[in-house]
Amino acid sequence: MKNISATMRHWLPLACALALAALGPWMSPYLADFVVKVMILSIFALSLELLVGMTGLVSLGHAAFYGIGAYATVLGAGRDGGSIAWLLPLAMGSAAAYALVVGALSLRTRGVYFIMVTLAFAQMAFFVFHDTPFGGGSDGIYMYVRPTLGAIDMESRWVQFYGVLGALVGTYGLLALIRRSRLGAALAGIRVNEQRMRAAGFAVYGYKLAAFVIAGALAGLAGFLVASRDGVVNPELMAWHNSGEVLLMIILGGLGHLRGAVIGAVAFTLLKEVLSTHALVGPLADQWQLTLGLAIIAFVALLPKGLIGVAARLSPAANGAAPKLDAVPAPNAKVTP
Amino acid sequence: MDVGTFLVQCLNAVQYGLLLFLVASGLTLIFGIMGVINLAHGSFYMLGAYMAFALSPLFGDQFLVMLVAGVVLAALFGYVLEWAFFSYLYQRDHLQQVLMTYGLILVFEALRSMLVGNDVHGVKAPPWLEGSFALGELMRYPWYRLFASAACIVLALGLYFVVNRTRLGMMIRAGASNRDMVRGLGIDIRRLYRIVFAAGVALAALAGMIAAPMSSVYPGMGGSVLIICFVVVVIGGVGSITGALVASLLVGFVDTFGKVFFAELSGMGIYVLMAAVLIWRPEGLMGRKT
Amino acid sequence: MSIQNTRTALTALALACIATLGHAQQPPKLKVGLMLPFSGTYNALGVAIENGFKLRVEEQGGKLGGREIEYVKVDDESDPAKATDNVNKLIKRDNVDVIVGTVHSGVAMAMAKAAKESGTVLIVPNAGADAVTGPMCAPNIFRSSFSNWQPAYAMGEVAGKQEKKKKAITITWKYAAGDESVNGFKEGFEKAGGQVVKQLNVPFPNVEFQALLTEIAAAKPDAVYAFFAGGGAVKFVKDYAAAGLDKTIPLYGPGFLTDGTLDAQGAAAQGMLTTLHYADGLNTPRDTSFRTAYAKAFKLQPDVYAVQGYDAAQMLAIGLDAVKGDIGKKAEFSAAIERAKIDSPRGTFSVGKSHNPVQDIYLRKVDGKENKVVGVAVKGLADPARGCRM
Amino acid sequence: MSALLSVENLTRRFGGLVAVNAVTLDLRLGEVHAVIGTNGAGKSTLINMLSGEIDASSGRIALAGEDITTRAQSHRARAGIGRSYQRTTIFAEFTARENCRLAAQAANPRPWAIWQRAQDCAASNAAAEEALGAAGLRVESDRVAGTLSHGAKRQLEVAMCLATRPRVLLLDEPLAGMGAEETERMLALLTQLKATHAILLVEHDMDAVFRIADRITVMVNGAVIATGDPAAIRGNPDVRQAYLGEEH
Repeated sequence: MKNISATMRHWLPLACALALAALGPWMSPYLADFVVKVMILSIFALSLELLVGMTGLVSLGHAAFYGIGAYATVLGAGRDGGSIAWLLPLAMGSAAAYALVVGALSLRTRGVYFIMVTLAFAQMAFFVFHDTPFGGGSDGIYMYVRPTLGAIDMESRWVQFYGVLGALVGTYGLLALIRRSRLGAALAGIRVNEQRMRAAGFAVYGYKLAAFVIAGALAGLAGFLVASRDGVVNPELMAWHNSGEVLLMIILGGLGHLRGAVIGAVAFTLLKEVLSTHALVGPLADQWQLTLGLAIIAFVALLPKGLIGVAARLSPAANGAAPKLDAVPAPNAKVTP
Repeated sequence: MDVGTFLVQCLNAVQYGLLLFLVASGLTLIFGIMGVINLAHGSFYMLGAYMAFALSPLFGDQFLVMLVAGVVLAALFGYVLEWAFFSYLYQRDHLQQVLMTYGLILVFEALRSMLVGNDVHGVKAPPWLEGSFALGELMRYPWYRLFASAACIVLALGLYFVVNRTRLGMMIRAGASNRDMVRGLGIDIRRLYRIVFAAGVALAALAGMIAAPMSSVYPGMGGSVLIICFVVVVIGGVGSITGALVASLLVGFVDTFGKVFFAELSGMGIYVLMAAVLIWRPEGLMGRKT
Repeated sequence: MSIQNTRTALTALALACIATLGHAQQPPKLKVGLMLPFSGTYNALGVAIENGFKLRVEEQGGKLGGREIEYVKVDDESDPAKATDNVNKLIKRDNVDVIVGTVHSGVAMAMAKAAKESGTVLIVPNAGADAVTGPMCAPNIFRSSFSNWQPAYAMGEVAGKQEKKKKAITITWKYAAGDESVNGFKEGFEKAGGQVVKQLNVPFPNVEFQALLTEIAAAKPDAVYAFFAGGGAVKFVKDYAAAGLDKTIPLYGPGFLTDGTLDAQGAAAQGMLTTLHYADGLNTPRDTSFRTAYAKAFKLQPDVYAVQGYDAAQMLAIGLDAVKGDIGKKAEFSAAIERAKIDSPRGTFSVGKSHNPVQDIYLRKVDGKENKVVGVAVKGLADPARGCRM
Repeated sequence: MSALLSVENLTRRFGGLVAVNAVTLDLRLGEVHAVIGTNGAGKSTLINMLSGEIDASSGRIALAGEDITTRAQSHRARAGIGRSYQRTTIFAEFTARENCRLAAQAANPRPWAIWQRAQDCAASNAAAEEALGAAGLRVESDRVAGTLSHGAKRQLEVAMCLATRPRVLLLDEPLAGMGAEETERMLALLTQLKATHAILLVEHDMDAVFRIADRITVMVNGAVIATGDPAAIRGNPDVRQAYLGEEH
């Protein structure tokens, strides 16, 4: 029984991806578009999960890397477009480079400081693109020709759909690998007890910085995809409420699980849709900010372990498995400064 | 830049810095003592500004009375909010605090929109502070700004006195440096928390009220103040009132002179300052080493 | 069941059939997607635009080009990050025929991109981003308002030619609309022989101006051109007066500096000169009848945004009339609007090659709570439409 | 025999307070060197400086002749200084084996090899098994650490330290809160370990200290007042007055 559920857990994500791939052609353009949007957000959320869920670093500035990835794509493409072969590395590389700088500085702090410092540095990136003309200023900038690679052209709806799906599977797979690897084990150790890891001989700062940079690069990937899909970028991509929302997604799904990030991205997008749809909630839809705010408070207060936590409570079978490195409760983020 | 202009700019920097200090001091105390990261702190600043908007027609030229009334209302509001909401956050981790107070911002903004609408409103300065005095041959300096600076200086001194010279202040300082110790001393920690929180809300609201005639009131005014105050707290060191004061003034100067000398990049000045402090002293100028 | 009842039922059924038949012969409703800010700072602007648009449709008996109108509303939240998703709701989910929107330039940029790619007709009823009728211009994209360049250029000409100013300082929020506006002013002013000696910026949406006012006082220019809107406009104008600068250095700006903000600005704004494509006190029959109808319908005084919404509906009506409601005939639809003289409350205007209004820009003076027209700053001003390849 | 870890004039100030004042001592292979003193005598600060958790204000630390005074904690750990904590710092949610394997991984980090499972690292597994065996935890190695008895947790704390294969062991009150039987087991373990390790033991249990220590250093107010074998310390009048005299 235990084995079956364990196997299922292993292969379920891949099965979902295959099902999505198979269903693609039957989706209406709007639905396909919606799915692409949620998949990009899932990649973004997964990248933050590496930081918050796996390493215990609560970053409130993750949108900066998303935005930088998107801007790098558009600026790199210029007026005549460019190849995915170098635009994608450019986007991920730029995001990773900024993550290296921000990480190097902000990881000198911890706990509540870290939260504030990451937020402030994200705001700084926001101002760079908002205030200087090279990224088109506050209105943003157009990408006139979407990236291509041989016959693969992001202009096509289907390339977008399957490209993003592939990127999601790749990101998920990469993070799953990291989780079971020595890097993942070390990050898990750092999350639980950083002091002990240092005493054992781990260069903790380096590990955290590595996680920060990888997370930044993956957020840059999500940024590349969103820029390729929309064909236009603007500084709002880096606004701090985007950092807040992606943080919400991973806690909504369930912290400490990769699938939690994906579930959270889906659930949060649907929640916002539902709360602002007149047909479903009537005149309350005009006050979606209020209902969303209350929903967030209620959710975090009542279900701190997210939707996965609810599922686990409902099915005792899932609880039977011995806790392992990768089945972890919320991180011990409370550090007294 | 001639000497006169330079001095006026310094006055501008000090005045902006002191206003920031009022907001940031509450934030840093709440961090330091309760260990709660409160994203909704900017909303209290907004609350104050909107109170000034709502109350000033009622009080007319009794501006000081209005400030007192506003502070009392804000403190009451803070007291109730601590009891109804924030007291549940102490046992939560920072991540949950961030998200719950983020939710609170949305709620506050929505309520503001429902109650007052989304228009921009000006707030009149009291009649006895209208007008300005000559400063140099061309420039005039508004009386109200001078009043605001003076009020902020008085408040800053008062706060400094309360924190450093009174029994309550002793408890606050002890709480900010060692939470467990205060528990050990047999102080009613829940009451202390409630008082500190109410005071933090009142300070932010007071800053909002003082700022309202200068800045007008508008939706989302809390958000930008919040992030600048985060920078102030990071530079000054969590839990340190003196640090918050020094950092506020620094930010005031960097922001003011940044606008003058590096117009294009002025938005980034304070973040560069923060980065520099992080390299030099990651625990903040007046923070304790961990 | 009595015979009487049976007969009634049959009659009803027959009537129902006829009604359905009649309905089937009618063309299907035209779906208009209103993507406007229905929450947040720009909420009032969104409502004014919607009101103006609906007023015109009602005047036409609820039909344009013979087709009834069905509205689909989306709140754009003035958030450009969500703009692509929001506009795709209208294009892909609701399959609207026409999109009207929006206020925020960044959002409008994303909408223009999506509209250009899908071919859906887009009418922009406010956002002034130059790019929308510049590099992003397309046969199916129209604007019923202005480009940021237009009022600014006109103000530059007025400041240089009419007011004979030589040295000016510009000050703006550091964002795209501000940059575009300041550049427009500079172009007009320098063409008229003036010189912009300094360009000051304030980070958006910061409203702490005192340091820059001190700079202005120290530099002693002949004039200041400022671009701010909403809260920033209120505060800047008040601070400018409080610093005593209004007595010695005239403050100019595009109309947004004093539109909808005069209540809050009070005495500080009195006598200020601004330029815009609309003004109070035009007193033309067209404007008066519009104002009366609007006030009657919505119990509100109309503003420039209501006019822009109203004219968006006018432009749509002209295009639809030409193709008899078949909006699929894109070329004819566009051609009709390009040819038309649009009888707007602001005065007659036409659209240029890039589909931006070619219109008179008024010089206005603040008088009490009104932006009273004092004359035409530039007649028939067309946007240069830089970068438009159409 | 030469010292494996030697400390000269090590001092640490916190503002005006001198927590550790010019301490000189050395640790030798085959020897348990106990440091005793009242609360606040500076014992924990001393351990923290030796392990690299906090910087020394002045003085010098050398490991096998190499100056490591300014080296980072992780570097010292990899060079062979292992420490345990007074408050148990095991990873409560992992199994005992996983705890040790993770500690051992520090010596075989290869973080870039993400295609390899952490559990498949033979060197780490071997070190972990060895440490578990040495600490007498082999039968409990698959239990989740948080569910172990207090004594077993303290053993695990030491086992994690051993898994990093240190040459020097800095043990901060390993006997704290242990029952009689658990204490005996721990003392047996220490006796066995001292053959191959240089051990610094900070401990409050005086009976245990005098049973097992080969040398004892007594600290008062951050300074060393006496060093010597247990008999000499027992007879030292200064110590009797300053420390033992108060307790007995």
